[in-house]
Amino acid sequence: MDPILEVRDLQTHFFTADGVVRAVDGVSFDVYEEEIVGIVGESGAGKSVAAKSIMRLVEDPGSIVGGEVRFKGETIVSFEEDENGERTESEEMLSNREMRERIRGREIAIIFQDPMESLNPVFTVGGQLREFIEINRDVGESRARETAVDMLREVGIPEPSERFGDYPHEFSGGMRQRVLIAMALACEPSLVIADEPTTALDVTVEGQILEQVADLQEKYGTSFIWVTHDMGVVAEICDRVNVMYLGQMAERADVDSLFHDTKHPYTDALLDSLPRPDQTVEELKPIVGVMPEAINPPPGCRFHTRCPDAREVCRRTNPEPRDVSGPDERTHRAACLKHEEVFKVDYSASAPIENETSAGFDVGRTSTDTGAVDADGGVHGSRGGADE
Amino acid sequence: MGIYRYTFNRLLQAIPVMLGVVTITFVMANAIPGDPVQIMLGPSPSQTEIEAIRSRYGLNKPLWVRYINYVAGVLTGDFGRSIFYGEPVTTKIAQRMGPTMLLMTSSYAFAILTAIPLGVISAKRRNKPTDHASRFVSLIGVSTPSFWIGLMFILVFSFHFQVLPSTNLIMPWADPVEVRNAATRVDVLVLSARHLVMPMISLGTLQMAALTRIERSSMLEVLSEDYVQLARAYGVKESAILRKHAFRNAQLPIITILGLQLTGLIGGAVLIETVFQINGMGKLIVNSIFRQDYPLIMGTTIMFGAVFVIGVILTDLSYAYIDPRVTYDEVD
Amino acid sequence: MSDVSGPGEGASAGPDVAEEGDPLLRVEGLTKHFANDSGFLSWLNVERDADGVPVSVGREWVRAVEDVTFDIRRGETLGLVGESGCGKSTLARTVLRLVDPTEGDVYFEGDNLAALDGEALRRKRKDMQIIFQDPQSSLDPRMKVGPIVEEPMKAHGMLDDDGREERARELLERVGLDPQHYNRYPHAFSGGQRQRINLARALSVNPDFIVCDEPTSALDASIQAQVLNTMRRLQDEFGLTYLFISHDLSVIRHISDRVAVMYLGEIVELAGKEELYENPQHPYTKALLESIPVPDPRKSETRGVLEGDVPSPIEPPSGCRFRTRCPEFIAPEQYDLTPEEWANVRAFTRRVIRHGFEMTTRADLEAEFFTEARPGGAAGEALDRAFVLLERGEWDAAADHLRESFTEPSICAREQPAYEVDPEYGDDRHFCACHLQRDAEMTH
Amino acid sequence: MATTGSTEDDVLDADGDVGSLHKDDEIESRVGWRYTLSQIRGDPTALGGLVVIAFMSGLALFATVDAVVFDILSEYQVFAQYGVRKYWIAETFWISPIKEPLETPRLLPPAPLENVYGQGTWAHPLGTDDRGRDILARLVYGSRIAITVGAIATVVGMVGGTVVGAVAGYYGGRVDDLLMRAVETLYAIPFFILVLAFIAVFGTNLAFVMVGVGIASIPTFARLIRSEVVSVREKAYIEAATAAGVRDRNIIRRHVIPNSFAPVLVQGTLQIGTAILIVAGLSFLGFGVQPPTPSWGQMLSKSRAVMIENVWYSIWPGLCILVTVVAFNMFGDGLRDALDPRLNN
Repeated sequence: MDPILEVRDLQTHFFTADGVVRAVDGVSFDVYEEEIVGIVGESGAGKSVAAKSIMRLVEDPGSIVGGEVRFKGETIVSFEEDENGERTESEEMLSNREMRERIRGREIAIIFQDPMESLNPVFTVGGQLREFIEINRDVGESRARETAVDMLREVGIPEPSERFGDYPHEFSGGMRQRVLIAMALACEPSLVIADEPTTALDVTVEGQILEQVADLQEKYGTSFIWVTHDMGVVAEICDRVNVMYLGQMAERADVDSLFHDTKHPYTDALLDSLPRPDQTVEELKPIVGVMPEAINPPPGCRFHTRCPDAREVCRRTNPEPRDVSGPDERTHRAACLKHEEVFKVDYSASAPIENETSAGFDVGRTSTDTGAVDADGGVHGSRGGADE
Repeated sequence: MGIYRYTFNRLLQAIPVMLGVVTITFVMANAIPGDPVQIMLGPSPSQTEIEAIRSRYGLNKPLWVRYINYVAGVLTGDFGRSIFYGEPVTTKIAQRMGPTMLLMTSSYAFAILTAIPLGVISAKRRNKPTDHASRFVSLIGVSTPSFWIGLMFILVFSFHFQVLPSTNLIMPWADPVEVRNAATRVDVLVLSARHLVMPMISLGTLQMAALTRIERSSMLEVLSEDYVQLARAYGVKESAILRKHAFRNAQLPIITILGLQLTGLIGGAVLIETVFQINGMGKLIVNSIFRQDYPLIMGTTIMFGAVFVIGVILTDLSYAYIDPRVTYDEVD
Repeated sequence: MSDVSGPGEGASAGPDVAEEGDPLLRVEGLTKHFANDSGFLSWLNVERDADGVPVSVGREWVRAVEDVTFDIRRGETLGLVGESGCGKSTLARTVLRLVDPTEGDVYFEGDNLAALDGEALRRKRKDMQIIFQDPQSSLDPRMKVGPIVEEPMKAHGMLDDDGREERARELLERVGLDPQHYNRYPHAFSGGQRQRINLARALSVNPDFIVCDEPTSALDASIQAQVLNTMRRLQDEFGLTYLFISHDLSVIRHISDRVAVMYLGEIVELAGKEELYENPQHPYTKALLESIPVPDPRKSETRGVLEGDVPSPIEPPSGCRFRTRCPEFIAPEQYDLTPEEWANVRAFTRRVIRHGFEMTTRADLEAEFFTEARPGGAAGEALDRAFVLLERGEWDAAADHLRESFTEPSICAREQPAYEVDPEYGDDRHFCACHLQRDAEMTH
Repeated sequence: MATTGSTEDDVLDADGDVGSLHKDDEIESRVGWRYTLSQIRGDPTALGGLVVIAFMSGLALFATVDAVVFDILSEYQVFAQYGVRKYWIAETFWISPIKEPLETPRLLPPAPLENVYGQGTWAHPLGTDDRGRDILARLVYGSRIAITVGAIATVVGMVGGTVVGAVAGYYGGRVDDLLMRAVETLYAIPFFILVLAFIAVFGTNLAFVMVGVGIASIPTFARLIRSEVVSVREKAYIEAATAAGVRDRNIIRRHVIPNSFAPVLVQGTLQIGTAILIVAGLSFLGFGVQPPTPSWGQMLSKSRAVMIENVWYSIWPGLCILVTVVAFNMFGDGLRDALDPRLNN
């Protein structure tokens, strides 16, 4: 089966006064029909920018500077190089008008993180919902209104026909996020991009929404890209997961093998640093240092400055994610040179980089000149030292 | 439902403010150094004359009695009599209100109608030549004295080209019989417009410039909001985003400012009436200051305060009409 | 206090407390109500009302914290967990007397903070400090790190200029920063580093007690782990006692010794960590634990078990505040209902109150809600009456009727719960504010 | 005991060039006076405004010779013969006809008058007015009046407004209610009308004009400062300082004032421009600066009668006002961009 969305080597940069921020720097992934794909990463990993790039919603001073995005045979992003190596947008790319009329809302819908800011405060909730349905489903006003009310009921808004005329400020945060989900599904797109939709919500409300989305996804067969920083949410809702670090993809796998057969040290470290609600973890194992800035990413593997498994070779080579799964397993990609047999580099012969022992005051400096260390290195106390 | 209660509340809130205005005016008028009676009667009046005036204006009573009387008078529409004209202050103000209101409303209309498109275009073409030009114009606009613009207009259009009259104002509703060079209603309207255009633009320029700047920044802010992004993400046309999704929100700060800018408009009106020799409230207050006609000064001050307060209430109400959040708290 | 006993009091609070050793902090019946002046305040802040003199329309009170009782032992970490708006931050500030309590006492090292004032209170602040959630706004952007760390010492007259600087540099090192950063401005630091500066400032006066108000909520997972580890290390090194507030059950589980769960201004459950997580008794605690997504695809079965939204703290529900959302709301005693019948009645009641369906015919509704189990007797009659009202289209009357018949007579709506439970894990007392415990309580 | 003199410096002596800036911190990074200055240096608008203000202030300071005074020194005509403009012979002291209005009549120029409203000559580049006073000299002197009056009026408003606003904002409650209600009542009388009423009561003395304009601008400042103080007071670092046991007065001094000052500075700069416009308007009406002291507004008022004879006489003073006010507005806008990124578009 072909994927409905293919993203290849996507690059989105921000041109600021301080330099070029490589927010998304060569990211590839696919979305198949009827699946929920997670994009997970810490703040600054570029996951939201990647999501917005798919809909070409990146705003000044950012712009998509490379890569390809294809959706159901339509070319959303594509570049070609002329003889001088100058990259220009290729002609097969959809025009802005085509994007607007054929893709946005109609084929791909988006849900933003902050439900409080995503609805226009001076229009009624129903009116906004109705307008988007009218635009994207070519129906008249009254038909759109009916659809809107049905959809509101579907996402669990009580008394939907009465609340249709209410303004956003009369809804709680959880209710507003339901409205936005209704908005996305009501346009009957093939793909919904959900950009941290439950981050601003309380845990009980988050639970309600996750359950609702899972049910609705099953019912409508819509694919989802679920952007989040929360590994718990990923485990809960996603079928496949992409782990992002500093503008690049570290690991791509089925959700189960990502958590239980982790192949990338970053994912591994991230999971180890999490406190758990279901069991008491006496010692957390933090990742040393801080994420470097995307304006000046480290050479080689981007994670090598904080990686417990880093070797000299990691300083030089920036690996792209490759399939490192065993013969009978499903595809599992990881961008780590320690899978020597796949990457064909001499990893084990290379000298290890001692990130952990140098976790005193220098780690931060290798990446940024803000100077300090967020690491709780073994320098000070009993607990910090007992990490290993 | 909410909007009525809100209106009622706003009107209620205006009462102590107006009372405060009356009080401040009264206190200031009574802080005049020297004896007002002397001022009224000129040098060396006779004792009986003084007594007569004192009792006529109630000046022989203690201050607080006079205050109560004055407030009671204001409440019943009696602001006392003008010393210079000998007429009731209210009559005088009623005569002069028309030109001032015409001038102010037309200037505001001019300012709003030019500023909003200018600001929107400026925001839409941010940092493009159009934007720079519009920003330059508005910077000059907020920095130019309105009376000087008036003088320059007179210089160019009245003295040099001799196409527009430089003095007076003709009310569009004036009786054609009483207007010189006018036979029909149309003549009156044309004449009125010709008289109005220069004062209107001189007075409106500063407001226009100030509003353009606010419109631009407000529009820019709204255009970066999530809900605008969302509309874009749902395939709404750029023009519809500008016209519908962003426009209404962007007008909220403008409405607020409109109310507050009234204070500048009133000040400008005083100057413009002087420049174009329009017999309005502004000229009335200036002349009564020169003539030390205190009842009239007090009356006009209070009236200007009332105009401002009413203007602010009106803008608040239109704000509440556009933004449902304002009246929400009032409902429950 | 009336017949309602708080979580800190057992059958006899006195000897019990003594048994456990003198608590460092004891909070008794702490209550905080705010005047709800939002309209007035918005007038104050918004320029729009150029001439407004607001008309007061009667005061509403936000009952942010209601009759909270607990104690914290020396050297332990008490976790306080709850959703946004449950009053946990207000509680923290009231405990430290950053806001004045409406009622109740806070005994800290023998002094009642609620009764202290002015200079005495200021001096007392030397021993108790606070760390805030927002690493951006908790450091004055115009002050360098050094003076920030020294400020509390200065306020309490500790050391001389040089001594303070030396101590500040040492503290920076102890919290995991470079002492060289003494002369930098806060904006040069990342969020995690700023929280370390906050820690250094709090530690500078050698306090015994630190309130941590969501200190890691704004941080990324990997940074959060670093800061949490540092905080634990410092607790050992400095002999600190923490009141650790968070909405994140995982963090609370990691850092706390005992855990209190708050809902709508009240503590609903308080127990030792293992006890609370492995043997939760309150339906709200259970719901929280079921809602949280577990970072393990093989385990997770996150379910949104709660319906509706948190009620307004201006008019909180009577009796148990959680009852409006509680899945285990107890049937009124006057009816003799099977669990199925009661469940159907409640589902029906809730839907009528929320106008959650279109009125069709009585038969349809009966079929939808009461096919398997239809209560008879008095309960059945009450339902009949509701159907009559519904058929007339009088939704509100029907809702009121159902509320009167089934909601208000319940013990959950009539009495405020407060019970002790036998702990299964550890020895710490287990307090649970739920009437389900009324038969199981060990002492009363 | 807790505070020493050095803290004040610690607060104000900020340098912004610390390391590379964290991305989320754009707002926080825009603190520090040195950083502010560097921002202004990089902003052509602000810089332009600053240059013009400096130039006008320079004129106000040094080229102060007023032809009123000058003409009694008619023996200095000899310089004029050599093309030296009268105003170049600098008076080094501050001539203030404002202070001695009674003496000024005798300083009026002797006949015969030369070059009345005429074309420019070397001695009088812009000609002279009906009393033979050099127009350029009067324009230049006008800059002194305008800037002085604008600045003093603004300082009066700023000080008054800061006191009222800070007290209301910090103490809140009843004090706040009372003060702000008073302020709002004052605000309900339109600015210009309030100043006119003030002049009507106290007379048209320039000092009263300055105070009047200042008082009329108190509400603007008070409201601004109050809202700033209220928002700063909500900041966690204030709460942190309270929790640390820092005394109230030290909190105000070390945290509240430095952090709420920036917008006031911006507003102050813009207000000088406004005050210049207001005072010009007053002078135009015949209030405010009284002849023979020259001021731009008064010159414009006078020019109305001679528009036909000398077109330029009605243009120059207006241009002077325009340029000066533009300069203050440009500088104020630049300062705002540098200090207050929230409003930076």
